[in-house]
Amino acid sequence: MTAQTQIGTSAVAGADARSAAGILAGAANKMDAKQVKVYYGAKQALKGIDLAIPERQVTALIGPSGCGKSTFLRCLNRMNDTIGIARIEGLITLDGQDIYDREIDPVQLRARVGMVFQKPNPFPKSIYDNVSYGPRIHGLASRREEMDEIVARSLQRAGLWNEVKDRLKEPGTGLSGGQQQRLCIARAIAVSPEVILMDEPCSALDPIATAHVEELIDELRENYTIVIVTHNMQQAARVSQRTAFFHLGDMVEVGDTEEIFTNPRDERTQGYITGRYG
Amino acid sequence: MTAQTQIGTSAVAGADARSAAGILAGAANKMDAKQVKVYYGAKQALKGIDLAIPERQVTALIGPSGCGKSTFLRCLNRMNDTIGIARIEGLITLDGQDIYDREIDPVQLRARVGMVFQKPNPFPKSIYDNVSYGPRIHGLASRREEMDEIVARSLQRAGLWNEVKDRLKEPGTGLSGGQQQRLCIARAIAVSPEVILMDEPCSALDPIATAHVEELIDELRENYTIVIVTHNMQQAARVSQRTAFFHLGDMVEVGDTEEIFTNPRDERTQGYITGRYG
Amino acid sequence: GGAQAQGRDQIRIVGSSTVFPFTSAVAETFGRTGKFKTPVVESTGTGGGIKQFCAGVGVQHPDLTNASRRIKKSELESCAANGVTTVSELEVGFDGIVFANSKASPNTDYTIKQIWQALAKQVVVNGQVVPNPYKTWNQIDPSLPNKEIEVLGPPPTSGTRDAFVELVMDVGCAQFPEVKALPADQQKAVCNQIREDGAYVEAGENDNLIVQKLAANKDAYGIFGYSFLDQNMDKLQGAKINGVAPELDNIADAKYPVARSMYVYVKSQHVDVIPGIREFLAEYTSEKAFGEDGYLEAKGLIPLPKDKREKVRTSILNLTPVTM
Amino acid sequence: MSVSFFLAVLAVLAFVGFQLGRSRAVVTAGGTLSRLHSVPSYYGLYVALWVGLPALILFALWTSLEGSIVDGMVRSSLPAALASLSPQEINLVMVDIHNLAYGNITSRVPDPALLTAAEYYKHLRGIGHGALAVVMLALACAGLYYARQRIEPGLRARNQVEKVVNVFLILCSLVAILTTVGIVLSLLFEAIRFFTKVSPAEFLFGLHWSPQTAIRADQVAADGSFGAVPLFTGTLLIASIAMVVAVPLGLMSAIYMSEYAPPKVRGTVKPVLEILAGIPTVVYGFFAALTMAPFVRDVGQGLGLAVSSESALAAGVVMGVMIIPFVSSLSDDIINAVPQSLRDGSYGLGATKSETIRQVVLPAALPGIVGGILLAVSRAIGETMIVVMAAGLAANLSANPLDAVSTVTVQIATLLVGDQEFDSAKTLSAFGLGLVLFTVTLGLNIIALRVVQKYREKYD
Amino acid sequence: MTDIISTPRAGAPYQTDDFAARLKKRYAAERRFKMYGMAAIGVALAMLAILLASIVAQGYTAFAQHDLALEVHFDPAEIDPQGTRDPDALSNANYGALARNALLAVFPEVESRNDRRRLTAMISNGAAFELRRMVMDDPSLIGTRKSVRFALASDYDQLLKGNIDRTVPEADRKVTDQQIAWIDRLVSNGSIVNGFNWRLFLNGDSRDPELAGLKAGIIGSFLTLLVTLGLAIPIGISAAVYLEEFAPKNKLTDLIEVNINNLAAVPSIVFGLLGLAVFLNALDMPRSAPVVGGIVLALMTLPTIIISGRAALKAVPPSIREAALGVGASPLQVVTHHVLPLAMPGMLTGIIIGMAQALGETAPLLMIGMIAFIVDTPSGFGDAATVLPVQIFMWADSPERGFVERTSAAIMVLLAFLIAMNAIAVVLRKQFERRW
Ligand SMILES: Nc1ncnc2c1ncn2[C@@H]1O[C@H](COP(=O)(O)OP(=O)(O)OP(=O)(O)O)[C@@H](O)[C@H]1O
Ligand SMILES: Nc1ncnc2c1ncn2[C@@H]1O[C@H](COP(=O)(O)OP(=O)(O)OP(=O)(O)O)[C@@H](O)[C@H]1O
Ligand SMILES: [Mg+2]
Ligand SMILES: [Mg+2]
Ligand SMILES: O=P([O-])([O-])[O-]
Repeated sequence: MTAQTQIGTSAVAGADARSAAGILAGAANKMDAKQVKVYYGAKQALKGIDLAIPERQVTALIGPSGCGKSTFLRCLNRMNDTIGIARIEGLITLDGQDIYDREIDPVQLRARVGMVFQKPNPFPKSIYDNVSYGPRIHGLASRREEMDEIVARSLQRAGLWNEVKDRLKEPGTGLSGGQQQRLCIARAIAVSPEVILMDEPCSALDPIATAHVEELIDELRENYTIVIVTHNMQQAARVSQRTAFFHLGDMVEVGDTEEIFTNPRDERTQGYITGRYG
Repeated sequence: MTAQTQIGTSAVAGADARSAAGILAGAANKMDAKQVKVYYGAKQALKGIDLAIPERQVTALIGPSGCGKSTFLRCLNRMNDTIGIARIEGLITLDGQDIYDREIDPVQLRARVGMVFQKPNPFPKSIYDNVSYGPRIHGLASRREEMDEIVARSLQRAGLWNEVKDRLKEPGTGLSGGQQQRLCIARAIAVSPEVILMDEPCSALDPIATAHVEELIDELRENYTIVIVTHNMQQAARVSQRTAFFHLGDMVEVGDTEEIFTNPRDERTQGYITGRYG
Repeated sequence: GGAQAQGRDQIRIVGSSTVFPFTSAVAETFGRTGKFKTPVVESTGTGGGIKQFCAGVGVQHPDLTNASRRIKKSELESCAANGVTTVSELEVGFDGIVFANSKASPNTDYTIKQIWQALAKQVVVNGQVVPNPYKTWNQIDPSLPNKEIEVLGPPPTSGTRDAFVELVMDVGCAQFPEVKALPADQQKAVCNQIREDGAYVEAGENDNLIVQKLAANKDAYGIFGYSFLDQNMDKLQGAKINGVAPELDNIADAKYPVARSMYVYVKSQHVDVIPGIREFLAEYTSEKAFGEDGYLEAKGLIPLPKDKREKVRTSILNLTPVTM
Repeated sequence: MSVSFFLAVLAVLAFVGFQLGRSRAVVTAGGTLSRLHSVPSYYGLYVALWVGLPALILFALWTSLEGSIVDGMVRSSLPAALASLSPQEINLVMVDIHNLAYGNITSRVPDPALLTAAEYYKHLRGIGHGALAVVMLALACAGLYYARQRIEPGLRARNQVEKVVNVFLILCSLVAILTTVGIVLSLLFEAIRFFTKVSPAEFLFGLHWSPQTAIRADQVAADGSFGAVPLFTGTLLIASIAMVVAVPLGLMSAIYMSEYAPPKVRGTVKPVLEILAGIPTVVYGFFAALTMAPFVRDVGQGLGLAVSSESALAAGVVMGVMIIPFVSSLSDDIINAVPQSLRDGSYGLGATKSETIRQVVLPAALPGIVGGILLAVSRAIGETMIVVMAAGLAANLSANPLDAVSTVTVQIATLLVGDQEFDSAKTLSAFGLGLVLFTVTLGLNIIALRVVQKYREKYD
Repeated sequence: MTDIISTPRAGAPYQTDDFAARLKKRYAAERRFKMYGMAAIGVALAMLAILLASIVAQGYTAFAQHDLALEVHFDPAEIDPQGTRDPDALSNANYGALARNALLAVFPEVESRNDRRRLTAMISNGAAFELRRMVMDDPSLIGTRKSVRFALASDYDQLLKGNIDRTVPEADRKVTDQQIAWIDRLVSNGSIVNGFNWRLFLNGDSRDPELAGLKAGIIGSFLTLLVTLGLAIPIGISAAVYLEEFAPKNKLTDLIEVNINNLAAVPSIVFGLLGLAVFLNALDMPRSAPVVGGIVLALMTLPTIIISGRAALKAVPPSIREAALGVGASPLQVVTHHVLPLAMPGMLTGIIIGMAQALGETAPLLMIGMIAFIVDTPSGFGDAATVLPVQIFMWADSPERGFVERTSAAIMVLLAFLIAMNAIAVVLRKQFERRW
C-alpha cells in the first residue's frame, strides 16, 4: 500500500487485489484514494474510501442517493475545501503526488482535474464568456480567433453548438435545463483538464443529447481520465470501464464494469443493480 | 374546437381525433391547451401547441433538450408570469375555464396546479418548514399534529422520510442533490394539488428512488392529474398513459403512450424514440 | 510628517464661539487689505481654545485665542508649564446677555432677584430653602404675568451659561439673607444651581434655533447674546432687567447689569515669528474696527469706552504680559 | 520634485517592468504558453511589484523621516547663541528658518545666522531629494533585475502576486483594529483621569446626570453629578424610536422597490431616497426642532397629554427618517440578490407574492438585512445634532417618549465643544462617556456575533 | 362538477367556500402588504419632499442678489495723493471713500453726518475690496470715471427681497424709513440691479452675508472627499472581500468583525478625537487640512462600506464560486471575475450611503480644526480648508439675517454636489445589477 502512494504510474503492482483486478492491461492509476473520510460537521459522509482511478479510462460511481458520490468526487479536486464545515481525512494522489500536500496549489490542481457539477451552474454571463472563461484565465488562447475556435469546438463537443451558435452573446442563464448542463460540460472541457469529474452530466439531457455526451466521453477517454457519477445503470454500463458502488458512505465494491454488472460480489450491489434490471 | 373550451369536463366529445384516441374510457380533459405560443423576447420558444391533458392520467412530455417542454409546463400554472421577458398567446383551460382569464387568480391556480421544478430549489429553511410551507399558507392544517402528519406523509410518499426523519430541523439546502429533488416533490404534494406538473422529477435520482417516485406517480394518478417531463423513455413508457412529443417548439405528436412507443406516426418521433431504443 | 516642515506664514486663532464672529470679521478685513494671508479662525469654545493655546510654542500651536471670559490663573500656569511664558491680553469689548421673548407677548421688566427665583434649583420661601416650587411667573410676584415659566438657555458646558450664573444667579440669591446665613459651600450650591425640572430648557449652542423657537412659542424666554437680539428686533424683544433695557448704550455704559467682557489672548513668543501678528493686532484695535461705529459694532459688538480702548491698544501693541 | 513626480516616475517604471516581465515570460515559454505556470501578465505583475513595492516603501519611510532628520542637522549646525536657547525657542527659530527657506512672508528682518541656516536647510533638502531619487531608482532597477532573473516557466507568478494582494487585503482589514486601538488610546488616559475623580460605580449606576461644575474656581460649590444611566436610557429611547420609524419604512420601501415596483420606478426612487442620508444633520435638526417638535406638542396637548416642547419623540422620528436609506437601500440590494428560483418555488406552491416575500425571500435575505439594520442602529446611536436641537440636553431618566431626554453622544459633543477646563471632571466625563459607550456597544456586538454564529450554524 | 369525480382529497381544498374565504383574506393581506410598501415609500418621499421644499423655499432667493451700480470717480486725491503710483501706497488707500462718494453724489441733498453715514451703510464692505482690486490690476483707472457694480449691503438686499418686513415699526427693523426711501429711489432710477448671485460660487467665506460664498467650501469638500474616497473605497472593499471570502474563521477574524460593527456605532465626534490624538498630535500632520479630514471621514465611513459590502458578497450564491473554482480559477480570480461584479450593486450602495454621510458630517471635523473661518481657497491637501457642511453649520449659527437664505442655498449646493457624486455610483450600480 505504501509503495503505491509513492509513484502513481507504477503503482499497479502494489495495488490491492480488488483494484488490480479491474485495471485493463497497460493502464496505470491516474488518481488514488486511500482511506478517505469526510465529515460535514459532526456527520460522517464518507467512511474510509479506497479507490484507484486508472488513467485514460472511465470510472463510474453508482449508488443510492445521498451515499456520498458527490462528496467523493468533490474530494478529488479539493472542491470540498470551499465548504466550511467539511473536513477530510486520508490520502488522495494525482500522478503519485498527494493532492492535499501543502506544496500543491489547489488552483492548479483544479485546472488539471476539471469538474461538471450536479446542478448546472452557468455564470450569469454570456454563453461565449461562460466557455471562454477557463481558457482565458489559463492563457490558452493568445488571439481572439483562437479563443473563438476553442469556444466553438467545446460547444460542438458538448453538442450545444447548433442550438446556441446564433446567440453566443446571450446570457447562459437563459438556456433550458439541458442546455445549461451541456454548457457546463463545454466549459469544463474547454480548459482540457487531465481528469474530468462529471457529476450526473446527463441527468437533464434527452436521449439524443445523452448519446452525444456519451460519445464525447468515449472520445475523451483516449486522452483523458474520466470519473462519472450516474444513476443510469445502462449509461454506466455503456460508457465506463470500471464501476464503483457506494452505499451509505462506504464503497462496497469496485471492479471492471462488465464484472460488476454481470457478476457483482456484494449482495447490496446486486440488489441495487437488479432493482433496476429486474 | 370552440365547444371544447367552454366546458372542460364534457369536452371529450369535442376533442379532435388525435386527442380523443388516446383518452381512456371515462377520463375527461382536465386541462386543455390551444395554440399556445410563447416568446422569450424576440425568440419564439413554442410555436402553437394544442394539447389536451386528460384527468387522472399521467401525460408525459418528451423531446430533445431545449424543445420547449419546461416552457409549456410553466404555461400550465402560469409560472411564466414571473419571467419578465416571456410572452404567451393562445388559450389554456383548467376544468373548462381559461386560466389566463382576468377572473382567474394565479394563486388559486397554482395551488390547484402544483409544480416540481427541473432544478431542485429547496428554500433556505429547515426540511420541516420546506414541506409545511405550502399547507401552512393554504391553511390545510389547523393543529400542529395535523401539520406533522402532513409533513411526515409527504416525505414518506416522496421516499425521503427514512433519510431525514432525524434531521427535520436541519436546512434543506444541506441535502444531497437527489434528496433535494425528493424534498421538492414532497413539498409539492403536501398541498394536494389537482394537477401536478413535474419537470424531470427523477433526473437526480438513483434507480431505487426513481422507482419509488414512479410508484408514487402511479398512486397519485388515482386522484390527481399528472404531467411529467422526462428524458427517460422507459420511464415515460412505464408511468404515463399519454405521451406528447415536442420538437423545436412544436408538438409533433401526441397519443396513447403505448401507441406512441410502438407505432409512432411521425418520423421525427420515431427517430427520437428509436435513437435510444435501438 | 513632511507637511509641517514647510513653515507657517498664516496666523491661527482658536477659542470662544462668542468672540468668533468679531475676530473673524477682523481677520477677513486684515486678509483683504494687507499683504498677509487671511488668518484661520476656529471656533472651539473658550476653554478648548485656551487648552490648545497653552499646549506649547511652535507652528503646530495657535498664535491667538478668543475668550468670552478672562483667562484663569490655573490656565496661565499650565501655559507657562508648557513654555508659553508670555501671554498678552486684548479686551475686545462687551457682550450683553439678554433675556428675551417674542414680540407677540407684552414686554416685561424683571429684577435679577425674580429671575433667580424663577430659575434656581432651590429657592427661599418663607425663610426656608426649598426646592423651587414656582410654576408660573405670578407665583413669584403677583405683578408678573400669569404665564408658565419656560426659559431656553445654554447648557452647563457653555461660557454664556457661566457668565449668566455669575451675573444673575449669584447676584440674585445674594439678596436673600437666608441664603447668606448658610455655610459657604452650601450657599454656593443654592445660588448657582439651575433647576432641572423642565422649566429651564437646555437648548444647545445654536442661538438662531433659540430665536426661532421663541418666535414660535410666545410664552417662552431665551437667554443668548445681544447680537442675536439686535438682528431679530422684528421678532423678539429683550426684557428689561432691573428696569434697564438691553440696548447698546445701556450695555456700553454698564447700566444694563448682564454684560461681560470679551478677550483675545496673544502668544507673544510667536510675534515676529509667525508673520503678521502685530499688524493683525493693530487692525483689531483700530478705531474703524473695535471703535464706536466700527465694523465690529455693526456685527453686534458693544465697544469699550474710548479711554479704555486707548489703554487696550497701547497695552497690546507693546505686548504687555497679562497678570492675574 | 514633488511627491506626485516621484510617484509618477515610479508608476512608469513599474509599467516598464510589467511589459518586460510579460515578454520575458513569453520568451522563456518558448512558444508554448501552456508551459508557463501562470498567464504571462502575472509574470508582468510580478516584476512590476518587485520594481514598485520596495521603492514605494522606501519612499514612504524616507519622506516621513527626512523632515526631522534635516531639522536635527540644521539645529545642530546653529551658532552657539541660538543653540543655547530653550527647546521652545529653538522651535520658533526653526519656524523662521522654514519660512525663510520656503520663501514665505516673514515679518522681521532676518538675522544673518538664520539666513545661513535657511540656506543650509535648503541645501540639505536638495541633497535629500537627490539621494532619494537615486536610491529609489537603484532599488527599482535592482527589483527589476532580480525579478526578471527569476522568471522561468515553473515560477508561480500568480501565487506570488496573489500573496502580495492577500497581504494587502489583510492589512486593509487590520485598519479596523488599528482604528479601534487608536480610539481606545485617545479615550483611555483622559477617561482614567475622570474615573479617579468620579467613582466608576457612581458613573455607571448613578441616576442623575448634571455636570454643573464650576468653570471659575470661586463659583459653584456643588459638584456636578455624573450618573450616566439617564444618558444610556435616553440613547436607548431615541434610538428605539428611530428604529421604529426607520425599520418598517425602510424595509417596506425596499420590498416594494425590489419586488413590486417596475424597474424604472425602482431606478429612480432608490437613489432619491438615498438623498435622505446625505442631507446635513443641521437641516434635520431645524426640521425636528421647529416643525416636528411643535407638531408633536400640539397633537399631544390636543390629546390631553403633557408634552415638553423638546421631546424624544420628535428627535427620534426625524432621526428615523434620516436613516431610512440605510435600511431601504441595503435591504433592497440583498432582496434583489435572492435567487429567482426560490421565488418560483414558492409561487409554484400557490403562494401569493406577499407570502413569498415574507416567508421565503425575507428569511433568505435576513442576514444582509440585519446587517443594514445594525448599521442604522449604529448611526442612530452616533447622531448628535438632531437630538441637541430637538430633544434638548436635559438628561431626564424617563422612558416616556414625550419627555425631553439626552443621549450619550450629545453629551460627549457638548462637553467637548463647550467651555472646558483642564482636568475638570466635567470635561473629562466626555472621555469617560466615550469609553463606556464604546465598551457597551462592543459588548452588544459580541453578543450579536454569537447569536449570528449560532444562527449561521443552523442555516448556512 | 369536479367534486363528483374527484375523491375527497384531490383538489378539494381549493374549490371550497372555506378556501375562497381564506383566499379572499390572503388577497386582502396581499393588497395591504403592497399598500404598506407604497405607503412607506410615500412617507419617505413625502418627508424628503417636505425637507427639500423647505430648503428651497428658504434658499432660492440667495441665487439672486441686488447690486449697486454707481458711477465711481477714481479720485487721485483720495487714493494717490502723492501721485507716485507706489503699489504699497495704492494698496493701503481708502477705497471705501470712493464708493461712498459715488453714492453720496446720487443724493446731494443728504448732508448731515449721521444721514450720510446711514446712506453709505448701504454699500457693502466688499465695494472697497472690489475697487482696490480694480485699481491694483489697472492703475491707469486713476483719475477716470467708470460705472462699477458692487454688492448692496445684505440688510438692504434682504429688504428688497422682502425678507425684512417694511410694515413692522421702524424701531424693530434694521432699516429705517429714510433708508427705505433712498433704496426705493435707487431702484426707480435703475442704480440697483438684480442679477444672478455669482458671488455665492466665486467667493470664499465672509462675515458679510452679501459677500459670503462657497468656493472655498466646495473645493475643500472636493479635496476632502477625494481623500475619503481614495482611502475608504479600496480599503473598504478589500476588507470586505478578505473577511467574507478569504479569512479563516478564527478568533482574529471574529475580533475584526466585532470591531468593525462596533466602529459603526462610535459617535462621529470620537473619530475627531482620534484624528486629533493620532494624526495631529502623534503624526504631526497639519491642522484644518483636507488630508486629515479625509482620513478621519474615511475611517468613519469604513464600517458602512465594509458591512454593506459583506452583506452583498454573502448574497452571491456559492454555486457561482464553485463553477469558477471548478475550471481552475484561483480564489482571487473567482472574487475579481465573478463575485465582485455580482456584489457590486450592494457595495456601491454602501459607498453611496457612506459618502453621503461623509459629505454631510461636521462633528469630527471640529476636533481637527476644520470648523473655522477660512477665507482662502485651499490649493492642496495640506492647506487649511473648510467643507460645505461646516460652512452650512457656521452660517446657520450666524446672527446676520442675510445668512438665513445663504444657509439654505448652501444646503442646496451641498445636495447638488451629493447628487452629482451619487449619480456616477448609481449609474454604475445599474450596470452591475442582475438577478439569477
Ligand atoms: N428565460 C429564458 N430566456 C430566454 N430564453 C429561454 C428562457 N428559458 C428558456 N429559453 C429558451 O427557450 C427554449 C425552450 O426552453 P425550455 O426550457 O422550455 O426547454 P426544455 O424542453 O425544457 O429543455 P430541457 O430538456 O433541456 O430542459 C430553449 O431554446 C431555451 O434556450
Ligand atoms: N453541505 C453539506 N452539509 C451537510 N451535509 C451534507 C452536505 N452535502 C452533503 N451532505 C450530506 O452528505 C451525504 C452525502 O451527500 P452527497 O451529496 O455526497 O450524496 P450523493 O451520493 O451525491 O447523492 P445524490 O445522488 O442524491 O446526489 C448526504 O447524506 C447529504 O445529506
Ligand atoms: Mg450528488
Ligand atoms: Mg427543461
Ligand atoms: O464659546 P464660548 O466659550 O464663548 O461659550
